[in-house]
Amino acid sequence: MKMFLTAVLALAASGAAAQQTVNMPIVIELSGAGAVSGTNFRDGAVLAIEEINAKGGILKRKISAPQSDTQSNPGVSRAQVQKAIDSDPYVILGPVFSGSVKVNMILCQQAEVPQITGAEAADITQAGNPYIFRTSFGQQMSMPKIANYIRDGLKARTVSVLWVNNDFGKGGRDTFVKEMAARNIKVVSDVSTESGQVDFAADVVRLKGANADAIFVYTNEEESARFLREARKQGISKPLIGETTLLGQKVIELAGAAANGVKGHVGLTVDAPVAAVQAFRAKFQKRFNYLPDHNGIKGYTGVYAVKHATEKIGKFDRRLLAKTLHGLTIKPEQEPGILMEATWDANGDIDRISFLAEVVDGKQKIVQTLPKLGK
Amino acid sequence: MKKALALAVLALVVAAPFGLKPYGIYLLSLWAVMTIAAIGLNLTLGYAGQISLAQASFVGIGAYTAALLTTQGWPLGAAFALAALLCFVIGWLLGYPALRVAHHYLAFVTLAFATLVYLILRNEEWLTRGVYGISGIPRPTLLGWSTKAPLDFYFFCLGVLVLASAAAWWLLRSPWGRAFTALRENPIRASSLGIDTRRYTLMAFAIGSALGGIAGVLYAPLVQFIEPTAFTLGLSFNLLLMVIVGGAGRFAGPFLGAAVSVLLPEWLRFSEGLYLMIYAVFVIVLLAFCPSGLLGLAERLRDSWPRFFKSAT
Amino acid sequence: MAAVLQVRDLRKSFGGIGAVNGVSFAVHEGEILGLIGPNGSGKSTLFNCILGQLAPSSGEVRIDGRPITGTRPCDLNRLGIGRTFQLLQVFPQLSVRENLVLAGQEHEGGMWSRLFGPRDAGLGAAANRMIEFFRLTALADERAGALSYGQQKLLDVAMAFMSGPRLVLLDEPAGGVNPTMLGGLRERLKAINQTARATFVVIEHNMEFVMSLCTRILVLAEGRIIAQGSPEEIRNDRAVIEAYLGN
Amino acid sequence: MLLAGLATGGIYSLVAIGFVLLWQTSQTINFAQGEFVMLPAFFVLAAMKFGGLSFAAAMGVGLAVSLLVLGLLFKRLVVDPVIRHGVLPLVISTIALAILMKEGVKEFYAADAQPFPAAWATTNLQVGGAVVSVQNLVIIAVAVLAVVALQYFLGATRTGRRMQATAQNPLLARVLGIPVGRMVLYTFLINAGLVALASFLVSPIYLAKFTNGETLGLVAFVAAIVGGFNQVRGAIAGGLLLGVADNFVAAYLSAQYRAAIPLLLLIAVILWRPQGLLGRAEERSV
Repeated sequence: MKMFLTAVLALAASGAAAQQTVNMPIVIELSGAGAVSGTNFRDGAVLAIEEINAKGGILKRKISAPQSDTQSNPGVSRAQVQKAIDSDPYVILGPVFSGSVKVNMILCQQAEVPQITGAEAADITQAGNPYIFRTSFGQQMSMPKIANYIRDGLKARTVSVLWVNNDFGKGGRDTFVKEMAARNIKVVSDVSTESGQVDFAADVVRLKGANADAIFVYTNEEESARFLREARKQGISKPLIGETTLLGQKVIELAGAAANGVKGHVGLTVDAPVAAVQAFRAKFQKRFNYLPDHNGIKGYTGVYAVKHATEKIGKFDRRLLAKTLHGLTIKPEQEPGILMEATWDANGDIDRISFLAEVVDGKQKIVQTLPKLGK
Repeated sequence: MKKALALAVLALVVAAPFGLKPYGIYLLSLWAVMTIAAIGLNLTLGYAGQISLAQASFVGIGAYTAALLTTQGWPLGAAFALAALLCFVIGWLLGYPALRVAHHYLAFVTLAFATLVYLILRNEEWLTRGVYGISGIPRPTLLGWSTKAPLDFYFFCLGVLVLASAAAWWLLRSPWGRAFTALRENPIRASSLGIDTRRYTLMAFAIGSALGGIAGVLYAPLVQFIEPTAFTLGLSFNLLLMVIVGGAGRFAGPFLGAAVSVLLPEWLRFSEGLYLMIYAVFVIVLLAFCPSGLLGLAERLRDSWPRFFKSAT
Repeated sequence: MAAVLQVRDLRKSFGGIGAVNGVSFAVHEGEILGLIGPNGSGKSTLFNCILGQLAPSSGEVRIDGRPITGTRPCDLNRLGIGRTFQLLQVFPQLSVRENLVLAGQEHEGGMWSRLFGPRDAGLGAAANRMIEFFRLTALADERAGALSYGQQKLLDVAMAFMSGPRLVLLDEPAGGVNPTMLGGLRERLKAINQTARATFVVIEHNMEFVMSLCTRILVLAEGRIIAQGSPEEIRNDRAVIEAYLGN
Repeated sequence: MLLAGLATGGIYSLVAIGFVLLWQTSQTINFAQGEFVMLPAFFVLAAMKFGGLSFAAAMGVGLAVSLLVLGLLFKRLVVDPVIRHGVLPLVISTIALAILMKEGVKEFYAADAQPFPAAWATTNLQVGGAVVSVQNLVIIAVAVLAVVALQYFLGATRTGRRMQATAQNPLLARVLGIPVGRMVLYTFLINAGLVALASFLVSPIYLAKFTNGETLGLVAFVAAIVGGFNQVRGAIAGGLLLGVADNFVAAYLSAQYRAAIPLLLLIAVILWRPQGLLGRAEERSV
């Protein structure tokens, strides 16, 4: 019985069979709490795939990308990734939710399939998995930049943090508190909220009570919008600082006027003062007739990164692709689809220039461009 | 006739995984694990008539016990023992409200208990690593037989399922089984015949919960990464629907109910998001026409067309 | 010898209405005591107070001299007290034999001995005897739900005797049973009374059944005993007739 | 702060009253009551998006559709066929109904949250230093209005009294010639009206999302039980108590265990005073 099993696994791993297409399944959140980010990521990837296929695909092979929905549930995401692995994929795209990625990245690692994720939780790239690659900053990259901004930009001595009590939120909060301690800024109040929470009245009262110089908000899109509405309703005057999610397109749309005045660090944004990004934004809007958020860029650039690396090594070899991607820097001049120069380090984290932004009457305005951490 | 049917199902279940890819094997293992938890719930709800929406919490407790122990090097056997004991005691305590209140109140109490357990699992980070969950849960090696590969682990789950079902079958065939049925049918009459309704109710809760715990101990190595959101009310509702759809108070109910709940989404995969809706409508229609589930339906068909069935078997 | 059952000044009121107002009586071994009285005279309430279904407001109940007021019904059963209900209550899903085994299985031994003991808790033979005794042999393996009302009544009474009780309280055993079976039922009860020296207390409206079965009769009206004596004395006691016919 | 608590309390009371009414008249435990509050908002949004109606017109359509679907159809298609099998199967079928509604909205409308227009000013008032939001005031006012109207209807009008009779003792009511079937239907319609009202009040703040129902449903149960399961007044008291307690705990105690408060209250009440604070014990016939 043991011999039979090894034969099955060997067949699956090599993917030797000659196919006309290269199989890159998208396993993503199309329902549940992560529906917003997931849909954006998928559409970004689909846009890139259509463009690449139009130009003949990668090494003369068209990309086929079957989609499956993880319902933002780790258990379901594990099953779907297992199913995708069974279809002998070259690369797996997604998911975005950190909780799901942590469940299924073990599978990709065992099957030696590179996984391009949109997740940002810090510990994903610290588990020594050589097959996981981010398409946006991990929390441990973006938090230092925010901390510097709070210390230097706002000159705040005390800060409060409001975060969503799930793996995404907790990871961000822990990293943020560490960075605050490093810059001896006192965290005067630490408010945990529920994923899917609807009533933030009490939390706002607590924040007002703490009266910190600045308030750092780290929650998912819908909760951020509800919080901002409640904050404006109770007349919070202190600056509200956030990460890419808080200044995302969806939050601005949901929170309406309440989003104005929110500042924060944005690793990826469709409003970035970069020509390629603006071009992407226009193409995306024409194709899917809705404004993309930062997850759209993640999906799009993720696919192009795979294309560039594969063309660099000249053949479809999963293990080699993973090795090549580590330490690789892709410039827009070499690969327009990458939009902004990006470097992947040894454990799969990505480093790019990033921006400080502020929401001004319903639009995200870039205030300052921050250099790559590496340079 | 029943014995032949049981053996046929067993043979099918043993042969089934060979033709399948790891994803299919994963589904079958999940079916085996869920059936164990459903057998526990069927005992509490189907046989003793006490509704519990807390079965997911016991699966959670079992899973966390296994995860915490095996990641520290303890054998899975220790996890089985500890989880079963822990869930038995907690199940016993959870039984006390059942003695004081009518069914629907009990549903709320167990619902509240389940949500509380979820909060504890998520917030008590020192014990359960909170929202980060626990990863890298090893699969056991049993007397040299490593169950790391999906196929081996499936047979391991199947073995535990067979053991659990045998124990449940034996329990329900014993005087206890009769006492449970009496407790469900008519507690006042049962107590006048000397049946200590208090103790049997508590026992029903305790054993049902222990089986939930055992299912949890298997679930942890199956998915190798657990975090609190997997054990919320959704799972309790799912298990409840499994018992009801299969046929509460019937031995084979949980097996059939689990199969419908785990495998149905696959067959209806083509319908993308619709399968949950189809499943929900199916449950409502079933409850309206045949509250005793699919098995009840089968019995009703068999009774109403004796000629056809008699001649066929 | 001491009274099997002794009730001393038992009272039970539901929010001011005195259902049972100070009832005292005793029952000795081997007696069949009839309890009659118009509807609403407190007969069933008295029963339920004795059997732990209802907690009496005051007064005391003693079995063989030991106070048992307020003990749980299941513990009373272990002390050798059986009962039947006014409304027929058998377990329709279980077969006749299963019903009987169920009725006896909890009487002695602990829970664990029942789990690890034989499947029919050693009561198979006793059940068969009871089935023959009550002439239900043909229906032994039928589901109890499928039996006729009269047959179910017989099964209900038989279940009360499965644990070999010393005292059985029967609540309208003749209710709804057709006359032909009534005679059989009376013979069965008399036979058990003689062979097992079992003591009965019977609530019954069917005067002919009561007069022919019981050795002594108590008459209850508005929660108080208004007369007691042999069946003949009671038949022509003016107070009894008045209570029934109302003046 | 108290204001926010009362506003949330008001919502909980509305939902709890509907829940209690359903239980009193037809022994229906509606586990989908939370989803009932979520759905009407989507009826309005759908009316605006597909029907192209103005907000006010869409509100009217939304209310009508809610009465039809959540009142009439719910009774005819779900409750009536299942109730004859007893309370438990009905509890389970309402669970399935809740899943159906959530998935339905997710599939046919939208998975993510939708902004919901507010039918009144969203500005704030500066009252003696403390900032008072108009929305909270409106919610409290409308909730109080609805409760008073309901009490008046039940107490003073002929139909209202006949409905109360049906609630207290359906058998007796039928004997007295009250068309019990119609009375029960009225309670379902009232419940549908109440949940629709709650939905219109709460959606502008909470945003319309298909998962909103879950937490709301659970808290409405707790409010109904804590207040006394068979008392409309109890439901109001329970709702307000929970609303205020929930906010205060979250603000001053630990926010992480915020959701535990209604649950601990529930278990405590059920164990020590099963009939609730104001309710009367339900006798169980031997």
